[in-house]
Amino acid sequence: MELVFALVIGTLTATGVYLLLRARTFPVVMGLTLLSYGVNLFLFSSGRLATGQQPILGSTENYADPLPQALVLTAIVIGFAMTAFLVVMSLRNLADNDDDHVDGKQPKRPAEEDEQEEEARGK
Amino acid sequence: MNHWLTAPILIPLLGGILQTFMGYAPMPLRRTLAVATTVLLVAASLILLSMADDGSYRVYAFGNWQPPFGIVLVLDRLAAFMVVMTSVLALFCHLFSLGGADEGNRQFHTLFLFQLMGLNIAFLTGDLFNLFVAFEVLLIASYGLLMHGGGTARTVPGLHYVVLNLIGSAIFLISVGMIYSVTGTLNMADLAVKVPQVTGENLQIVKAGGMMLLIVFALKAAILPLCFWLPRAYANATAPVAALFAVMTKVGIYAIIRVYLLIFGDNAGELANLGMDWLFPLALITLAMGVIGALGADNLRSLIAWQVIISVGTLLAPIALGSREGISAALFYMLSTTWTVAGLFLVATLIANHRGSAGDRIITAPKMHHRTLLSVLFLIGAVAAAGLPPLSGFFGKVLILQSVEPGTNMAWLWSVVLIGSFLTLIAYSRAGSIVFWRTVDGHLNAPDRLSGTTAVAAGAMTALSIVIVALAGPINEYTDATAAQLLDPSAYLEILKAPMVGEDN
Amino acid sequence: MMTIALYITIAMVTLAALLNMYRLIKGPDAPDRVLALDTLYINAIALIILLGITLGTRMYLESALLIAVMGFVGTVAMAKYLKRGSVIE
Amino acid sequence: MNPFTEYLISGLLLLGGAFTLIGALGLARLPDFFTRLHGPTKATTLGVGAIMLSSVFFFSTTGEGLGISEILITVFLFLTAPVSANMLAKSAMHIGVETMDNTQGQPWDQ
Amino acid sequence: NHKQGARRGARMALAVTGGGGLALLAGILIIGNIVGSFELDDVLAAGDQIKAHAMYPVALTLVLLGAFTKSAQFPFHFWLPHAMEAPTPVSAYLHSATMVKAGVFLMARFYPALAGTEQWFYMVSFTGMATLLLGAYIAMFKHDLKGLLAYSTVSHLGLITLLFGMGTKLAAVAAVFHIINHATFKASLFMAAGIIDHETGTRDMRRINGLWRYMPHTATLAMVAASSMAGVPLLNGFLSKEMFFAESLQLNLPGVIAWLPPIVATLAGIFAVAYSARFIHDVFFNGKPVNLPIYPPHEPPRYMKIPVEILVFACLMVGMFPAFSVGPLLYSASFATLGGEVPDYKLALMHGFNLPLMMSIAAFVGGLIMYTQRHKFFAFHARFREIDEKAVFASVVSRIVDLAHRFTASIENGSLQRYGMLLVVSVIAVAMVPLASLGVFVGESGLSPVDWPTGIAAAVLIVSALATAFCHRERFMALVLLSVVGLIVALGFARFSAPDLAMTQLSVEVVTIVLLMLALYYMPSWTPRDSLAGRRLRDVVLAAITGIGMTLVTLAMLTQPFSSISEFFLENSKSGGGGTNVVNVILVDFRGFDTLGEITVLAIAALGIYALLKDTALTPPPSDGQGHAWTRDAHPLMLKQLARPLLPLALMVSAYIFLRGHNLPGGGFIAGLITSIALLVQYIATGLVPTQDRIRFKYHNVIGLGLLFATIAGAGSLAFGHPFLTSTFEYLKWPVVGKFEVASALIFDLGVYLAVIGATLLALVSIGRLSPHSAIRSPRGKS
Amino acid sequence: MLDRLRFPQPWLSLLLFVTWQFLSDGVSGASVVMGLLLAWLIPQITHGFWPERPAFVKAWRMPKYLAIVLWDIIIASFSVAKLILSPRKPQPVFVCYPLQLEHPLAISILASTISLTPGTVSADVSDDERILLIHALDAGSDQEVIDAIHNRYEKPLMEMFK
Ligand code: NA
Ligand code: NA
Repeated sequence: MELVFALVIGTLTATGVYLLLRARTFPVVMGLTLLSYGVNLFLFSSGRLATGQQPILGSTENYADPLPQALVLTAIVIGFAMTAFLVVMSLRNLADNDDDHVDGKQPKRPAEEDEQEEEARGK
Repeated sequence: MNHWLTAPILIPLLGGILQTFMGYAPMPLRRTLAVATTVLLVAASLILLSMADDGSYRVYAFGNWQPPFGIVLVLDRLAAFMVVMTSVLALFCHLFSLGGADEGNRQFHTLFLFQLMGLNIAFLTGDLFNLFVAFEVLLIASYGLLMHGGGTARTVPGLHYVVLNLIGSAIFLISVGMIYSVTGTLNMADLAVKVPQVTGENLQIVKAGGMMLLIVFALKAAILPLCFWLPRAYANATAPVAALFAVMTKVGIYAIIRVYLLIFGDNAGELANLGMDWLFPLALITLAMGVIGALGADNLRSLIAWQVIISVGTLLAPIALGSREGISAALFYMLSTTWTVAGLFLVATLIANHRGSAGDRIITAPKMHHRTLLSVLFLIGAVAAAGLPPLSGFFGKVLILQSVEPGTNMAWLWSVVLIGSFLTLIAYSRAGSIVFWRTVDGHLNAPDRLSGTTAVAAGAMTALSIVIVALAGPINEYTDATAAQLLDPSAYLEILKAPMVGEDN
Repeated sequence: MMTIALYITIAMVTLAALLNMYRLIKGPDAPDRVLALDTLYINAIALIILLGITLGTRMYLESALLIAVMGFVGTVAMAKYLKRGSVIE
Repeated sequence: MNPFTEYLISGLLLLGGAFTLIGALGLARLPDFFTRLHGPTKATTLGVGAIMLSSVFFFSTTGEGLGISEILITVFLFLTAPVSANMLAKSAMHIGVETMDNTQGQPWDQ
Repeated sequence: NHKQGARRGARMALAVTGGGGLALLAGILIIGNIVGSFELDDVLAAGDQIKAHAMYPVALTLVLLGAFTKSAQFPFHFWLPHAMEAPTPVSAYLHSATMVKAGVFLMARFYPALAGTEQWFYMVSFTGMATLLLGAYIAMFKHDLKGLLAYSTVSHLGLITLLFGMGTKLAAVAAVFHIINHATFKASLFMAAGIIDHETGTRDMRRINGLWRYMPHTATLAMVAASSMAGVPLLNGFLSKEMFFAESLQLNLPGVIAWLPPIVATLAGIFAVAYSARFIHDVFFNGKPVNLPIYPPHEPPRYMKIPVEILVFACLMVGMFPAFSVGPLLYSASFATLGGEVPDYKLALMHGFNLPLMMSIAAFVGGLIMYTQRHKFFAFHARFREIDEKAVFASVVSRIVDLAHRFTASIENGSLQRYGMLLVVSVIAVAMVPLASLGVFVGESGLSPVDWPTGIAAAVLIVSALATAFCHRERFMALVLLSVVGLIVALGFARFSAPDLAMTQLSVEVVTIVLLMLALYYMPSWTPRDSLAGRRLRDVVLAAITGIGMTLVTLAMLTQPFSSISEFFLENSKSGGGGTNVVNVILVDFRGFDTLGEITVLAIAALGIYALLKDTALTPPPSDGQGHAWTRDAHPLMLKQLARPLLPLALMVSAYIFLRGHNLPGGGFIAGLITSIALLVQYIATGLVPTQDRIRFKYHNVIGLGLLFATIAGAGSLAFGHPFLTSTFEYLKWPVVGKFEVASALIFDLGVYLAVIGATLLALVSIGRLSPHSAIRSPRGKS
Repeated sequence: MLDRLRFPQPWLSLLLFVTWQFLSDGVSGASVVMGLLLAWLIPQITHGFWPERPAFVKAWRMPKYLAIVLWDIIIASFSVAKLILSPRKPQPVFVCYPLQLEHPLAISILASTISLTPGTVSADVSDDERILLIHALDAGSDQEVIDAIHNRYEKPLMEMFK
């Protein structure tokens, strides 16, 4: 189980990082979301994994570590606030520079690929 | 329990709440209340300073829960020092903002006060996760402030700032997870107790966590290679915001001092002085990069923004070496550079406002208005920042140079700092002589008047570097005492035994 | 006896979830994907209930309740985006 | 737990599971969007409903009181499922998704 | 432009002296470190210790660097003359005798501590010689009076430096003596030059001629002083110069080098006589003035001449009765310089007919010849293009600046992804080492078995995550996949005993979907391919490394035995916090301060978003990604009808979740999100205007109220002398109602509830208001 | 001011009160008090969103209707299941159903019913709310579908909403 959990966290982090390194705001937003999923699960698991041991007194015999759960709850809320702000920032960026590109200069070559692609999608 | 400790947090919080209700209240009223809050904050912080000066640790346990279980505030010399430094800075920035910078959308004062709340939590908290929360509070407020004032220029730098800090927050959480997963605690004092006992594979986990934490703080402190978000962001922010942000990098530095002297200090066994060997060279490279940036800057504000990075490098080098004198010197220099740079940001904005279309770009332009006053202010700021006699920057640098033991480190530190200062001097004299002296014919249309508040605020902020010189003795004594206190964390651990209300102890 | 039934049910629901995933990734059109997601949410309700039964606790029922109350909002938002663009106007 | 309730619960569970699975099958197998729409809106909803019912019985026997939450859940499901379907159908028609060649009458063409 | 030239000169002077100052500072600090004290006396006393120290060469070099720059020694000689043209304040700062001589005094001061070594000798004396010669040479070709004097000063400073360099005690005395003499005659000459400038309006010797006729008195004074500068007997300049010649002969140097000092000294003497002669002849005789700006020149007013007279008188006195006049002063000065035992020296007009005298005579004759033949020399000198140091300096600086600018621009290139990459790489760099040594580590607790539903769910999550990254350019699809991930994460929380987290995750998930849908409306519906293949590969590698790292840490972490402070929370939750949902009790009580900060963050974010969008105008695309125009019906009938009964039911559910939160899964935050979503449905179903007309409050105030409740709930305990956020709870028993609990923490949670509602709705509605269809663009609306 | 105290939507309040009693485990003094409070408070907030009262005339017929629908749902599910599992391709039809109901609530109840019951999903309502577009999964002709729906669901609804 631990290995599965570790792999999940690893994947979330990896995909998150990859998207973070994309040149547009929207992938970055998605990347951050994935990353924070991974981070929250990681922080959560720092109290170890438990099944059916919800820290509600009287509902079971022994309880999972409640502290990481509280921390993650805080982290989720803050993460949500941050995501919302970031999304709005990228909207603002779109309004100001009518483009959501944030990677310095735009490269020339791939843009042409896009045109062909756009043809293709124009069904 | 001493309720004063909560003042630097509750005052701006309540002030901020008040502002949220005043969405459509008349501006004068809002301003009065907002500034009143900041004034109160300054008073409170001075009281804390006088308390902390007795060299003891004061604990405030929220919810009356014994540490390490509840969240505690801890007041020591360092915390008081940071709080005072910040609140004084904030007061002048706030006054400056009344010159019109706070107009536009009506959230400026709210965000400003919440920002102060976040900063003060960061300086006072004794809990690692609460430090994270504090960072988030001050960051989210700073995002808003950074974007304050509209205009398209600050959007992209702002976006960079936000994204990088969001990644930073993620790293922070991961580090907390790693450290908690081994030590099972979050209270800094308790961590200082538990970390030395860590062994085996757990050691590696904590080590990784500690190093990643250092990266987070390095990002906040803008150490190379994590400093590139700063120049454009600061250079494009509205004056009072940029000036207030002079303290933002210091938060990172504060965190490094606090965490790496307390938790990973000399007593941390296998993890003693974690990461400091990385920090010293990085600090010097940062300093060098800052100088290069300053030389290459094409407008005053980015010149000053790079000055921020120069200061960071100058500050962290002695801290990384970790000697008592070094830390004391660093703190002295921190006070000086923070206020000086803030003053320069304000002055630069005034200059920009009086040079017509040229703004603060370092190019020839028609003779500006109020040249004498502004050039004098800029001269004072520049001399203090570049570290020339007779202003505070000079003493700070001399203290830092003196603090190093002879050896390779000394050779490196000295050559980088001194050559750096020389080049900075060139950068400032070039900028100054072009902006003020190299004028072309033609005159600016519609000379905009220099409003009293802004001029006074900027002047006072700059004059602080003279005040520091005047008070150099006492200040240096205080920083010495602070360094001594920091290097003996055993007393800090006593807070774990602090009596709660209702316990006879 | 009941345990076996429980396991079989869990198996069936999990399999259902996989089939939803298949449709979600295959598409071909956006509405197909959203429909699949919506169904996945409903399957999630089932899974949570089954978890509760397996663990013999009611502590997770409200999570299911939450999905039931709010799950469709996501679907509605997506659907409205697809045809109208502006979700709130 | 007496055998009757156990049979009942097991039956409901299996029924629910089966319907959920069938709904998903429909979603996966049926040829076009509109035909797929039928699976989830009916089978899955009912399937989950059945599982709810089994849960109600189960917990009423384990003495944790009669669970209204499950009922509430089912109610919400039955309220919302048609609306989701309706919204999706609208968006599908707007996009003009491919339909089975033998479908009669495609109003949004007119 | 003359003024700007002057400013460049000033900047150059600033840079040179400033740089020198820093070097000096460094040197002094090193010395201080060696001696262990910055008291001058201690330093002077510890001479041998310093010279013995390993750092001595460095220290000496730095100090001399400072001294040389300040006293304009070669190769830093160029700034001094320019400094004289600098804007008044700067030149006043630089040109004051102290500043110019500071370097020399410095050498005088540190003489006992640093002098007497090989390094000292070679560095100082050779610099001195070079300066002496160069200054004298250039002085001769200056047409500007002040220029001539300035370079002569440079030359004399060189002379003094050379004397200090020789390292003999007598040389030091001579140096001190010459400092005094030079000060007197040079000061009088500068004043004379000032007078002439003032009276004729120019300093150009090509125009100033035959002033003898117009101002004989001034001329006399100037001529005497100039003669002293040339080293004419009976004048003070002669005496110290004799001493200097004598010392130049006393040096015991190996081989041919032994001849260098005397020859250089004589040559310099020749130039000195030549330029002094020029000062006298070219100014006061040599025909008639050439169109002076002020004509005819007169004697200056009396008061202008008095100081000159005094100084010239001093020259004469010292020249004729040295022992009587300057003796005491010289002795004390030498004493100070040498730090004790002053050698016995004789101050007399004549030391007999000896080699030094021969040198003087040679210099005198040679000088006169050179002056008479000056046209040849001028012609010769004219062959060399005179380099303008200012231009050189300026171009050097601008090159540096340009270089720095390009370097900075190349690194700080405004690419978010580069900065992000640097951050990721830094993390990898620092975490690599410990994690590598960790390797694939499975701790003592070992691995627990995987139940296959969880396994399948995990697999689905992994696939969805990868798919999200893979087809992120297809934005809508990526979003759908992303919400699958979110859903499974929520299920995971439930699976691993965290019901509160599951609920939180689910509700946040829904709100996030709505948020992203609102945003996507304005954004391109798909991402063009920006980055090149190489770049993508790099990112994949980085991502993979971080992923593997996280996997390893998690694995190690999860399989290690563990104990935490949480026992305390489990034990005290009911007794101390009055609740059985430990997570909730932690949130509102044990760590309530975190939660206060958390809702503050939420509030600030919402206010910031509101501020950010207040005056933002966005034009959405007229059609979707495939180019279908948007449909007309904004508010479908069925949704509208559903929204109505849904609201009260949802509100009830949220009340239910809120009230049970303290003891069972739930709480203020989740309840708040349910309410927000229920209201969001109203917005989606019926639109902004109608909904806002029916919601009778401003979200700002709701946020404020929320924060206020939370703060007050916390501050309530202050009244009872308990710290902030101390919770109290009571089990009351009322007649009808029966037994129930009231907890202050519940008020705190109410604050959370309100803050969440206010923040969520303010944020989302602010985005919604961007829509061109929405009637209310102004913030005056009810939010 | 007094009208703030009354229950603007009594039916709703009753519903809420009863539901609350179920939600809070067991009827107790506390739950009654709380239930009353909510039953009063929530409508205060929400009745603004529900301007015209739902025009029920014969509300008591609702349970019967719901029972029919529930039964049909079960049947529907089986038939759909059969169809899904059977290899043969279905014969889908789009039916334009002429509405006789006027009240929008009634219409959407009908539409929901249709979506939940045998082989039909209501895809759209025309802007003038006169025509309901239905997608039948497997039907012979339009008319069958229309008649079935009209007799089984629309009639009872028409009686309830006059
Ligand atoms: Na002449
Ligand atoms: Na509590």
